[in-house]
Amino acid sequence: MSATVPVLTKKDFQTDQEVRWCPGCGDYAILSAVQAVFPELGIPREKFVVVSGIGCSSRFPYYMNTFGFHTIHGRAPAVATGIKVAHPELEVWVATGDGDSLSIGGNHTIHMLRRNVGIKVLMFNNRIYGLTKGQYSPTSELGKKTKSTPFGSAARPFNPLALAIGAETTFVARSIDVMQQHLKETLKKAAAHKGAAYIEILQNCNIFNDGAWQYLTEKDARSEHIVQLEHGKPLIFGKNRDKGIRLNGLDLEVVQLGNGVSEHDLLIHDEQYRNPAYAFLLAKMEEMPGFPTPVGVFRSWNDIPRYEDLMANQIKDVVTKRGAGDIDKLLRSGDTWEVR
Amino acid sequence: MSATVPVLTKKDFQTDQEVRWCPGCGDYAILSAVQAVFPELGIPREKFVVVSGIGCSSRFPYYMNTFGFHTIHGRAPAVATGIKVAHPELEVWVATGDGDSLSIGGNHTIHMLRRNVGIKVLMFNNRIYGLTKGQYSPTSELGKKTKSTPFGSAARPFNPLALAIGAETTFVARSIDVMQQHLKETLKKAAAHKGAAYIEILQNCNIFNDGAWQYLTEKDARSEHIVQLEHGKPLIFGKNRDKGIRLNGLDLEVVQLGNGVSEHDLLIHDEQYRNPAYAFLLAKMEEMPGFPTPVGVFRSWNDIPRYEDLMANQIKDVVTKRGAGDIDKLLRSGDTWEVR
Amino acid sequence: MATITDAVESKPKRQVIERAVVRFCGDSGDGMQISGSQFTNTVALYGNDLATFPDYPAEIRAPAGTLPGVSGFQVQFSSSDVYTPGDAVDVLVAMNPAALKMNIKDLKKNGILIVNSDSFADNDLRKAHQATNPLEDHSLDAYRVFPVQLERLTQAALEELGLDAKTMNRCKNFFALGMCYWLYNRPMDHTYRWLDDKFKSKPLLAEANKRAMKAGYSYCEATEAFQVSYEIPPAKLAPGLYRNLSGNQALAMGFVVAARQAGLQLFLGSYPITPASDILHELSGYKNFGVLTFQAEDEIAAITSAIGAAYSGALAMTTTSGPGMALKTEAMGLAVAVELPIVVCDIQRGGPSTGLPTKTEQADLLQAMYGRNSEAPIPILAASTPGDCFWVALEASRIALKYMVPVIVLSDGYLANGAEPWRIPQLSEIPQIPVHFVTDPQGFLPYKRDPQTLARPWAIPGTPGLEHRIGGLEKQDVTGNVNYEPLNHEKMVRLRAAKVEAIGQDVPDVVPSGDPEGDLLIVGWGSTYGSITAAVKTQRAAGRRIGHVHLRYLNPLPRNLGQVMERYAKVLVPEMNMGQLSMILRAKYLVDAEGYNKIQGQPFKQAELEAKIEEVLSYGAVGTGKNGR
Amino acid sequence: MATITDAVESKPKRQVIERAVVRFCGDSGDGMQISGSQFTNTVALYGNDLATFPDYPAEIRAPAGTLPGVSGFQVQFSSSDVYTPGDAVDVLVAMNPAALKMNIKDLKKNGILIVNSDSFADNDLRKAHQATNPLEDHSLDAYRVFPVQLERLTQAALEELGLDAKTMNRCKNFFALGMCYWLYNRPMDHTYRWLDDKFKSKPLLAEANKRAMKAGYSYCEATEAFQVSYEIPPAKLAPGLYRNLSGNQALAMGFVVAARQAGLQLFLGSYPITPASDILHELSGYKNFGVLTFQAEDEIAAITSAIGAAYSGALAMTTTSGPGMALKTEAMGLAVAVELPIVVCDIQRGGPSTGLPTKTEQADLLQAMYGRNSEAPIPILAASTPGDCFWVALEASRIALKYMVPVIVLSDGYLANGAEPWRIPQLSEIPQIPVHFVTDPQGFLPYKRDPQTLARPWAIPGTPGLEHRIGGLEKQDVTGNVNYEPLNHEKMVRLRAAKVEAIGQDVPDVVPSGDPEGDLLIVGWGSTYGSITAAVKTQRAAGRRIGHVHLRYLNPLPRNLGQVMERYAKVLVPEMNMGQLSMILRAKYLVDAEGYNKIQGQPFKQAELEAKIEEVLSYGAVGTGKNGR
Ligand SMILES: Cc1ncc(C[n+]2csc(CCOP(=O)(O)OP(=O)(O)O)c2C)c(N)n1
Ligand SMILES: Cc1ncc(C[n+]2csc(CCOP(=O)(O)OP(=O)(O)O)c2C)c(N)n1
Ligand code: SF4
Ligand code: SF4
Ligand SMILES: [Mg+2]
Ligand SMILES: [Mg+2]
Repeated sequence: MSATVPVLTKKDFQTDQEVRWCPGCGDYAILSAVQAVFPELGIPREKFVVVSGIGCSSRFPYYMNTFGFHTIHGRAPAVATGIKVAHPELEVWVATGDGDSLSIGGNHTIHMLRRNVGIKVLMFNNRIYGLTKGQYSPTSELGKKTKSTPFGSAARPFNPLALAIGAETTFVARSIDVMQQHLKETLKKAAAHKGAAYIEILQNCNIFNDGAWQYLTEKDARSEHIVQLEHGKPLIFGKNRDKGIRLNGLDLEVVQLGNGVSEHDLLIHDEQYRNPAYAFLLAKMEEMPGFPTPVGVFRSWNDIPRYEDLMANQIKDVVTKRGAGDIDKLLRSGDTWEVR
Repeated sequence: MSATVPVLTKKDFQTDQEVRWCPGCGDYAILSAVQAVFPELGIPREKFVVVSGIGCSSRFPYYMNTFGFHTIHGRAPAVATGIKVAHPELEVWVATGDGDSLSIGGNHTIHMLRRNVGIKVLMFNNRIYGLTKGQYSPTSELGKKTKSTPFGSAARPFNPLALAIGAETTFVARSIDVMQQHLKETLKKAAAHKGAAYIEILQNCNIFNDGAWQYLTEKDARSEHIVQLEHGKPLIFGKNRDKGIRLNGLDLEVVQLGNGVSEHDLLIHDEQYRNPAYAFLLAKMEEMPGFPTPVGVFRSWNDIPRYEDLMANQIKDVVTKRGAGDIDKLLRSGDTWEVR
Repeated sequence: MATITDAVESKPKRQVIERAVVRFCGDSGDGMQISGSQFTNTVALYGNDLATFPDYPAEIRAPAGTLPGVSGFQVQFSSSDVYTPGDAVDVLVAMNPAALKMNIKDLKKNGILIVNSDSFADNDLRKAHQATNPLEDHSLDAYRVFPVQLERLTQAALEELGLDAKTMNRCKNFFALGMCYWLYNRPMDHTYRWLDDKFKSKPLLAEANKRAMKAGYSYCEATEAFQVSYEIPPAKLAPGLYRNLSGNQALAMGFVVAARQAGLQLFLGSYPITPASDILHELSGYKNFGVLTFQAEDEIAAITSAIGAAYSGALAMTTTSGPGMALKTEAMGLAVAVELPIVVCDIQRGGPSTGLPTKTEQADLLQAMYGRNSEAPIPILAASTPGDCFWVALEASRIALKYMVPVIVLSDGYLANGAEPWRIPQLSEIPQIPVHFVTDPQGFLPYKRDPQTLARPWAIPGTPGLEHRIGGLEKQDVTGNVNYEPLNHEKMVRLRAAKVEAIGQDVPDVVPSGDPEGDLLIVGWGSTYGSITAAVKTQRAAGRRIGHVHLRYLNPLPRNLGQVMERYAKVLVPEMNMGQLSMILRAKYLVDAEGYNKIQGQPFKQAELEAKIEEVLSYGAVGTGKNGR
Repeated sequence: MATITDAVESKPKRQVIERAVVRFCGDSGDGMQISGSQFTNTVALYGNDLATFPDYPAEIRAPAGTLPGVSGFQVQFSSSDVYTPGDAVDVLVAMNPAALKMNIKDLKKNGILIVNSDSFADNDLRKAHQATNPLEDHSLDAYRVFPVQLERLTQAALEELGLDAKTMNRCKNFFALGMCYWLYNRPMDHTYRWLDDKFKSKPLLAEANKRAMKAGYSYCEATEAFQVSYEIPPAKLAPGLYRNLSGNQALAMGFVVAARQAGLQLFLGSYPITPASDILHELSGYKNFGVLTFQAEDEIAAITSAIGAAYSGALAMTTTSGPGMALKTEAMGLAVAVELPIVVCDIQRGGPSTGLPTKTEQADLLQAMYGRNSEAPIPILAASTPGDCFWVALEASRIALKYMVPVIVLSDGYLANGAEPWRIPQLSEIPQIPVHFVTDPQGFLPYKRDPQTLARPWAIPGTPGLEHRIGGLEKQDVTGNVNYEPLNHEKMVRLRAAKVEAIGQDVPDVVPSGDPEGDLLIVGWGSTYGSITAAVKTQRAAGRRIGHVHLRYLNPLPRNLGQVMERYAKVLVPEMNMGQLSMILRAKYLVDAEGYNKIQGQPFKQAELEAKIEEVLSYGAVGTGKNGR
């Protein structure tokens, strides 16, 4: 139950609070994956802090038996930054939704990411505002009919990963609620990343946006519509693993394997590729007609210094150079004079 | 002086207010360029609205003799959206700074851009907070020493154009205060664009961040450090126009022309190129050691519907289908009953 | 006043009574809001006066059968005036142990309790944290309990339709509804029609629900379960055409009508938040009225887009609840400085912070008054009933446009979701809202004021010759140029205040209901209207000399309010907060107004108020003199 | 009280006087703030008491020589107590026509006016919108005018150094400074040292400025321009080591010391805004004290990052001014709900909206009290002098940590930039701030309160066995679990209020300065301290019976304040707003407190206050009885 018991289990991360999501909600699967992964990270339970905003997804901390902070709508990245900067040794995760993270919280999200604060963001993307009962969100498709857009929405959506890459994020990944194993692997990779991590988790809201990801997640469709990004491996997909993605100049193309086209002709995934446009190209792939949706780690740049470390080092440096601050001297600094 | 006098001159756009920027500030040049371009657009003066937030740059509307709204810090894109949606026939321009647009106003900026509201944003990037006397901004370089970071900043900067592209912007451009002719041309292209336009204007704050762009703007350096993007033309630069940018797979490389390398081998700029990663690659070029900084139009996608048009059309459609709203019927809608 | 509970001893087959309070409660998935609304519409169509109170669980969905998942709908209906949904319940329908546990305390002694006995298995009891079965442990001995196998009986009724078990089970709320129709002798045809319309494309479902309802009705008829049924004759309402209207519907409709009366386009900038979202939903549906609804990225963009729309000539508004209101404060200051007309609707909910999103409260009054940097006065109106929301929307729009000011409208969760029969006005009863856009450049100055209203001119972009600049920096009187001179600043601060004060000329003098002078004046505002009115009526009938003033205008206050208060020995201010209006009255009039404060996320009960009135009138009623001064 | 102006008729070579007021004014580029500070430090080192008032132009830079570009620095120094920078000026140094135009009205009749006559060309006059040359049009006849060719004389003095004209011209402020040193018989060695230090790497510039200053001094000596010079002996200050300190410096230092006394790391989340930015700048320099300064993307991130830091165990704070304060309100509500200690500093400025960023005002008090959704009480402290900011920072931190609450500190532009001699305390005079992090899981419950302070335990992440969840939803008493029950909500609302009230046990009773009872009590708060103190002193000397209470604790108010007010016939509340504290006093105590309200972006003058006091005491002083009740 504490740091003195190093071997933790999934159960250790479950709380006594009733889980209050709709039956069938994709959030359950995500919770289960996180509860399964945390004990495997070799980190004492009390070092975890789970921070969230407001939304169905943001109830997450209540169900994680560690330190948790359910803050206000959209502000989790900023609260988390305060925690992480003040205590870099803590393991800070943010649970957020597409509305919380990209609508009201868009600015805090991109700033936290560009600063490369060592926080892991789990963005539950159900393409809808669940908690407020079904308005369209910044990831809802153009023309979407919802409670607030009965005649269809007029706003083009964000591509969350393209935005994150545009905001200089050092770790960018995508997984899906129903792909438990993949999700767990992705979470572990995020945990291993040093800087800021943004993980989009496609999640089904079966009440207000049921089937938003069905074209990807239906058992039959998965292999045809999803391509898994694996470091060092070619981009292959299809029920018979007979299709691949090839780079032609700057452009991607879907090719049929065989007939002279072999795996070697395909794009070999390199999550550390330093060309910044590479991950961007992958992120935009799903929008291209005829292309599969990539899941996995799009980018993982592990050598970018973290904000909190730079801050801490600066303090160390100045202390080294000037000596630890002396309050008495501080008070007496500047021009002084004695009155007797 | 009004719609009945179609021929306008620069003078028509000057106000009687004293211009209150520091002598030598780059803002003067930008003002001059805008005042020169507006009369050439064939739009009656009263149709222009210039909206701004707070900052030195945001004083801009006071000096433009048309409708102007100096709003609050960071909110110009949202105010402008309200104006443009309510009156799509108006020509709405936003004047903003790197702090106003990317720090406090980051969220409104990216949302306005992704919605493709037909607003033109002039972002004066001096990599500093000018008005509040010299704190670092989200575009200041890592390690920057300013009033608020006397030991150097710990935050990686945004690349404004990469962020705009990540936010799905349909028109993205860059120019420089001191390149008057280029700036004017760029403004005209932005004006001609139908959707949202984001124009980064590199601007010198000679008081708090003098010389921030000197490596680009020094007369001698310009041709070596700047590459002009011209639609349909190869990317050539250098004092002797002897260097070019070539695409090698996904990667860019600087090549020396001659010795078997000709213009035809170079990247030919296509501002309408539909591969979303193309403009992104160009935007990140300046960060790559040894590469010049591109100026000009990075992307111009003119066929994406504008938010305000979709909104207006939706109203038209519904009116066509249901007939214009009848207040009497509205009041009597639902279950009613008569009491006598 | 005969109620079911009183009438229980005599047992005629059909008994005429004056009023009844019915509550449906069950799991969020049990369709209680639907049963409640159907019952309401049916009694409304019949001509009863009524008031409703839907009680939603907290925003988040809870697992079926648990305590946090309980949802309820209460209606009071009567052959005479109804001011509240009723303190206590005559008939309680409870679909599961959790609902029973949460609601039983409100059932009157000897009241009728209909329970779905099919959902009292061990597992159900556990989910409701019930150690023993209340149907067996005698804890319900004080009530007339009718355990009904709602699930099995519904299934039996639907057998032939070939539906799956889950779908059949979903119809059980209509079985219960049918029982209530029998109990109060109401026809089912309205609900038939509604089902036909609702399930146009799924006639099988319409049929299933109809059969379930009919089965419930027949069950009562056949089993003579109740031995007695009740009749409540129509009320004597003012003649006219009526409909049921919730506060949020009324606000939405009010603004559509206001825009039409002003000849302007309506623009709503909003960000969803409970309990305000429905206004956004409603207005999004009014596209054929040319309504522009902009769902912004946050509350700040919501209000600033509205300010932009107002600048360009729309009737612009924004809707939110407490936390969103807090985010809009900086922009409200801008609206004050640039003197543009916008309407800000705050549908209050329990706080602080995220608080109790689905519960009601009146604790944003001081935020509305003072929640901005520096001196930034804004007029404030408050609606007192769901239907009143319509009129307040109109009046707020009128003031905003006439005086070129932002206006705040306060409603709350109780008004927003509650409904009442509303007499539909003739178009001719609705005032025109004159609006003037300046077009003449001659003598135009952006801050030259109308001498009577102190309003500055509205000069919208696109008007040749009126090009001008506005902004949030202090501006010179008349010219509107940026100006930092000390005396100009003081002048402008006082002008902005004077403009809000000037609205007082349009604010009607208050005329207390009840006694025009006496021992006690009750000053209320907002959704406490019904409870206070009911309590005052009863207390006056008991011989007490009480007046009641219910404030619609909270800033500026009616000009005669001070004098009116002096006509009573005491002033009592009941509020669902810690004493916000009373604080304002005390400061402004130095009157020793006493607060009666309930902060429970729930409206006052009539009985609570009556008890308080009796208490206040019992102590020192004579000794302390006028207002205790 | 002899002043220069009084002393003008007698003309000894050197005259001893009690006090003087000197103002330097010119273009923002003229170095007036530097001349002013140098002069101030020199008189301070000599032992005079003093107060300063730097008057910056609005944020935006204006073209040289124009009216909006005028910058000023005023200092009053004396051999006895100084409470304000002075109402009117004895010596005015004006570097150009714009500065002259903006400042001349504050020069006393017969006062000394030193003008840079080199900058009165037609062009200069035009920029200042002067039709005629004031040096020639007799408009200055009431003053003793000394036109000095500051530019040419400076150039002459620097001739040999080989500097360019622009650089030489930049030294003219030191010529003027030298003249003032002569006028008040002050040594120049402090300024020599400062120049050496400042231009360590550019000794030529140090030399140039020294020469210019010396030249100014010698100019007076040689030309006998003034015929008389003045001497103001040292004041009788409390013994100790002194330094000059501005309000913003004092706040910054106060928090560094508070963190040290509490054994915590200091975390500042801030977003730059005038006039608060300097606190961020100061604290960013204290890295060797382990201070973490986070310049956030906006004010919301600034405060929420501070809340995060507080949650994880830091002494966390945020600094801002009015518009930024408005943006922080939602997050303040969160801090109230989760009961975490943060300090929010609001350095008030003129409003509404962007308003007058460089001017002072006290109009955020009601925003601080009520500017949040629902009932979210927060304790509020206000500093009254620049040096007091240090102590208020310490006390605010102590309260936040002891009671686990957010605390608001109100300062303003006048305190922030103004400076006063400050007696440096011994470390032993500074209280320890005990802090307790719970570590024992036994019996730990996140909302179990300390019975005396009602504080909940501070259980920081990283502590084994204390894992728990907090958030902005209403929570159950003691356990902190999410809870929507009506009675629990009321209990929690009242507990949060009671906790703030409990702080009253630490608030010292007020003891009025001046008369302990009498005809008039003046109740003030914040930066009006100096003017009120000076006015009361003079008026009491004239025989009036006046007390003065200056409130440091605005919420909760001192427990005996009501009784104290009863001891006076009248209560006057001077504020740089429309009557915010007086509104609170009236509501709480039903006292007929009268407001005296000046909203000009400038502090009260002593004379204005005295006139008001006389006015108030002249009408109905006897008739109305206690506080007009
Ligand atoms: C300041 C504020 N504005 C609005 C809300 C209402 N609100 C709560 S959650 C939410 C959106 C949630 O959407 P998302 O983040 O996608 O979460 P989901 O429920 O879909 O998991 C909104 C608008 C709020 N709580 N606070
Ligand atoms: C709500 C709010 N926060 C902070 C400020 C202070 N402020 C004004 S402008 C500015 C930054 C300006 O930087 P930028 O946008 O880059 O404009 P520049 O002056 O450099 O042109 C800040 C922090 C403000 N006016 N309002
Ligand atoms: S509303 Fe949607 S997202 Fe929220 S709990 Fe229910 S299914 Fe999940
Ligand atoms: S501070 Fe910088 S940006 Fe601002 S006006 Fe001066 S030079 Fe220009
Ligand atoms: Mg969502
Ligand atoms: Mg800038």
